[in-house]
Amino acid sequence: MNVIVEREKGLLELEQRIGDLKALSEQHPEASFAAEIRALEEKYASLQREIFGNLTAWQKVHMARHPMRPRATAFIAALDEFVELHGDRAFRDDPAVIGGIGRLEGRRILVLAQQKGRDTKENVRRNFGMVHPEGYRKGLRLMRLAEKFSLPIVTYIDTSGADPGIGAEERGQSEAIAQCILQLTRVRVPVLAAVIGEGGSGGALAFGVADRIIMLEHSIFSIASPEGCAAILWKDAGKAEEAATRLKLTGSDLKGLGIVDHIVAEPLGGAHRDVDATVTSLLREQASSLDALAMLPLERLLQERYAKYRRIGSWQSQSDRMVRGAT
Amino acid sequence: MNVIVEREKGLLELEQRIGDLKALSEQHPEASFAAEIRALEEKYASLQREIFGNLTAWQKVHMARHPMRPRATAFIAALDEFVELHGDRAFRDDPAVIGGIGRLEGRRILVLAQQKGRDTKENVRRNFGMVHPEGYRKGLRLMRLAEKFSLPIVTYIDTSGADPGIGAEERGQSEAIAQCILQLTRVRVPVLAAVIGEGGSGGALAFGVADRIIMLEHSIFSIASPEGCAAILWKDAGKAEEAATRLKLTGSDLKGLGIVDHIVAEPLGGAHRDVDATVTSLLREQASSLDALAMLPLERLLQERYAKYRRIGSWQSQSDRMVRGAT
Amino acid sequence: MPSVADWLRGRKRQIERREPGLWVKCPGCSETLYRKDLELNLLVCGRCGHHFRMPAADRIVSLIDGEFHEIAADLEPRDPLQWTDVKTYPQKLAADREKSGAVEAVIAGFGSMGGIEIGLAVMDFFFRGGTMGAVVGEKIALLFEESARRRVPAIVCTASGGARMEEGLVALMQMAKTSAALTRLQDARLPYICVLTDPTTGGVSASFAFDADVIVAEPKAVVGFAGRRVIEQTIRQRLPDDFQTAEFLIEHGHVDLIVDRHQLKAQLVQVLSMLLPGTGAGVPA
Amino acid sequence: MPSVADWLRGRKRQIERREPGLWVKCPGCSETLYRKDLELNLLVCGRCGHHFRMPAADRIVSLIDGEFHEIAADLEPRDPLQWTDVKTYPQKLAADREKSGAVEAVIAGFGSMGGIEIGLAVMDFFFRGGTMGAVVGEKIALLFEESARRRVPAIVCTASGGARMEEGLVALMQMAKTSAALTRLQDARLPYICVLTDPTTGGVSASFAFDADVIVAEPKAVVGFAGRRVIEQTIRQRLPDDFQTAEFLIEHGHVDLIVDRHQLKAQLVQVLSMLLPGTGAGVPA
Ligand SMILES: [Zn+2]
Ligand SMILES: [Zn+2]
Repeated sequence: MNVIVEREKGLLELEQRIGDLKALSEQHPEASFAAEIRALEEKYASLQREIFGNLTAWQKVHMARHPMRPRATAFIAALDEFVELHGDRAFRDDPAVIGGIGRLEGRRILVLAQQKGRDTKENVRRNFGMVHPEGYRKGLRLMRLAEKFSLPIVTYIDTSGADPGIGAEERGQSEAIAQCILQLTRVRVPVLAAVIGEGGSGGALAFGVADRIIMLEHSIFSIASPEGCAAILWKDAGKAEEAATRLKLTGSDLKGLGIVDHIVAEPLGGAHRDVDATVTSLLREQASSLDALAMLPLERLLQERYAKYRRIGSWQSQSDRMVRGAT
Repeated sequence: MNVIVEREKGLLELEQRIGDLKALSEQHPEASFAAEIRALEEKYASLQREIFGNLTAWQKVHMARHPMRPRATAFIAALDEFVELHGDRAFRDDPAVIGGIGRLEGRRILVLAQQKGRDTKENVRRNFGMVHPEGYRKGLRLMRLAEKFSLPIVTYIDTSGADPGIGAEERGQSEAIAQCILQLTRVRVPVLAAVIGEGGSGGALAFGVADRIIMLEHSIFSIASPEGCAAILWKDAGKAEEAATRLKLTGSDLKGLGIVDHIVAEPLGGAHRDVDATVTSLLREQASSLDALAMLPLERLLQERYAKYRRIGSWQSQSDRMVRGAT
Repeated sequence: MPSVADWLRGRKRQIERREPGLWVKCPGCSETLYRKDLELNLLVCGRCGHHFRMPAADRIVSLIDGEFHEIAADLEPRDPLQWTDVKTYPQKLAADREKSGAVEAVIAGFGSMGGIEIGLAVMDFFFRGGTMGAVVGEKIALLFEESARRRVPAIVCTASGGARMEEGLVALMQMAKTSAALTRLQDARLPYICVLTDPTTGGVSASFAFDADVIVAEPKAVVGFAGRRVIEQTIRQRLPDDFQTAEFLIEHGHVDLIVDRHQLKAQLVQVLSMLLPGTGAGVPA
Repeated sequence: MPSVADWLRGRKRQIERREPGLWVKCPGCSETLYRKDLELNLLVCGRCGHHFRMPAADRIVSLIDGEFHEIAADLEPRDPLQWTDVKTYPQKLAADREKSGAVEAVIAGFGSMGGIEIGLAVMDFFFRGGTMGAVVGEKIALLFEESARRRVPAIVCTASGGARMEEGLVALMQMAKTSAALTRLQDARLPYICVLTDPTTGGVSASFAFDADVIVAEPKAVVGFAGRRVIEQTIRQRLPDDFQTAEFLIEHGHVDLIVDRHQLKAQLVQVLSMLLPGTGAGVPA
């Protein structure tokens, strides 16, 4: 049960009533429904603010998982051009990963995306966005292509995690993710990651090591799902909401921790309420981030990337309680 | 039916009779079998010369396929030390390929070998030396390891060809072989190949692109099996013997064509008649070839490798019938 | 280097020598097609989309903007093994030359495609089944080396039964020769695109074909290492119809794109335009 | 940097604080073993060969010739998320420190092994299940950087339940931090060997563990990305017993070697001696 979908029901009912009244008022121009419509619209706006004005972490988890949330394909479709490139050249083309070359407002880029389905049929085909080793290896191949042809890498992160199945383990899920992370730490082109929905665990991080990380306002990026975390640490799945709060998985939390660079605002009610506006905002932010990264000489870019990851995480010394590190 | 095994039967019978007589003569020192023994031994030696003194191409094909012929493991066992390294890090450890690091008379090397079985059980496990894509990818991984740590690559070739099955095609047999060939043309360490049995087609060549190629005297290296060639070009499998002759697949033929560099003599009767002597001879040749290659500056080595392969194959020009190329 | 006019004269000869007959039956839908219509439609069945095998000269005309500067056009095979089976190798070569109008199983050269200068080699299944001997190997190797020298990308359209048996191990070694030459292009960080057309197997698929940066296949093209019959004989069972087709390959992760012949040129131009720095779509470098 | 004597003092404290009891039951063969004997046998069951999990300090003593110079020994975790579940994170750390005698889930440092100077990090499953937070990430990263600086190979023995949940995304990012540091060692073309011990999963297996040049596993060690229970819940069926074991991994191509603990040191020395130029077997570089 998605808590956002639940809360949206009252809104959808109001929308319906407003629509009906407007239709009626067109059919009967003699009658005046203006006051009633205005009252409903005010109620709608206030309900919307009430529901979405200040989302909790738990609500953001559900917004990130909303079935209508725009997928990577929505952003890719808005590129100037895009050619999908398939396959890991060894085992299988993983439909949970979309990769290819494209142009973002005139800038040549290589795209790597985790792709959930927009409906049940696509979800089955895309394995609900849970990537297999061959999907990560397709990514690795394309990272190397990007490096060879000096294409900045633009990733879209949207997965509850890497596929946790028998085949994935047999084919080396660990190795596949490890190689992607390693490659992104050293790849000699700018890397720009955007978390657009769920960023779940190492399976998300495999495409998430980047010079700059952008998050959509209601997306999340987490070491584990709140449910999994609650089951492990509280031994009580009912504590998922508390876990969500404590995990600091929202964009603003993660910006505070120095991990995320930019938050792109979503329309009131979430990205799915106005996909075009969301797409436009994210692409604009991506374009300006790419331009900023393109300004840096390559060696400087790589040094800064190294320093950035080298810095994450702090500690204290046993003897003098001296505090070190940035976060 | 192996034509060498067939012809060996008379020899084995004689060996048996000589052995029996010798035993008898030890049991009965009073009787003198010396003359008879000497006669039989002379007959044996003359039969041996008759059978093996001048093997035809077809006989060499069968010598190369002899069930008792020493496999790669025989040569690897004679290294100073050897540590087998397993796996392609992605799908499977292919038992038809043995790879690892070792020391050949004091020289650090990386070994890559195609391995047939020494008996039915091992043949089943090793897939009769027919390599799957994951075997070539294990090879590719180890070639990169060799390059990283400046280990000369020493290969042993002994396969009727790459595995021609469904799984092999599904997992990209072509791509796997292509990547090995490409990598060997450019790898920045010396490469030394030894054909010890059957060198069959692209599946053998995947480990056979080298600065120097050594062939055991009765090994073969061929674009296709004589049987396959006969079936395709004559549409008559009965022409296999003729195909074997025409294909120029023996060491001396290939040395003449400028493809093979050294032939290592085998004991009369073939490598399996004296495995230790064969192993010693090959290792000695490998050691001296490695020393010769080690003398070359790396860039010179790579230039010569390039020039060598660039030169193989000749043509004539349509207009002036001018003949070009080395072979 | 022969002039464009020379090259076109050769091409015309090839086209004129095609097997006669006004009508062709489509293997895809059994429709009887008028040959002229079929040729005007890039040898694609207008009814079911079946892609007929395409002679190299037609393919070049379909991809190159205007002039095509062929290289090494006058190379002819020698006979390194003095080969004879039911015929001699020179007899076979002469017969194929007569039948197809081609002098070898590949044409290589330079031209522009959508305004982008490229090196292009196209293999021809109608000459010795597109097999690779010393001449094919030489022309492919020259294409890679010369593309690197000119700093232009290379495209190879494959169609091949593999290494040419009549040239024995010399033919097999062309796999290494072409691969070595390819490293020159790779070191120059220039794009290499392979277009797999029906059929591509053996020594060609297992060398330069699958080493490309981007691999495109034509619909339903059969591509693999081992031939279908060899596999069926080995495993003693019938293979599914789609085995080794382009569609099978893309599902198993081996090709980047399947592109209809009518979109091929535009698609190649688009990919190159994004791999080459400093080019807008379709704008010369 | 603490002196060897300091380090040994710490090690003794860890060994003394081990859970008490003179006898241990072997999970492999159910034999009851005398703890002292087991410890003298490198925590390997003398009867069935079962490899017990080994505290980091014991492992270091079993691999290093003599002196071990620990680095960053005094780093202790902070609490970036101010974490609380049924206990606070600092409470959990204190409890583990008390129980195991260790201050964190990894010990890193330098010493010689069979005469070869190496950097060595050993993870400790007895501290927070070997999970990787900022301190573990920092020590592993320092090991790689410092090994590159000293121009010596690095060995890491892993034992980890993955990234440490109580440090949230900061812990996950240690996967990137350790990987970035590893590139320094790779660029210096120095060997890095990973020894996978029971258990190694999640954020550790999916970062520096599987990036090694040579990957060794202890017999029957369980290594994978997802935990067994998670997979069973997802697929709703019981997994085979050997799933994710070292033997399963080697068959599927993921590890180079399975090495018994008694041979581990000799095997590592042999591999290093062949990867390092200018060394005879067992001879210092
Ligand atoms: Zn048709
Ligand atoms: Zn036991």
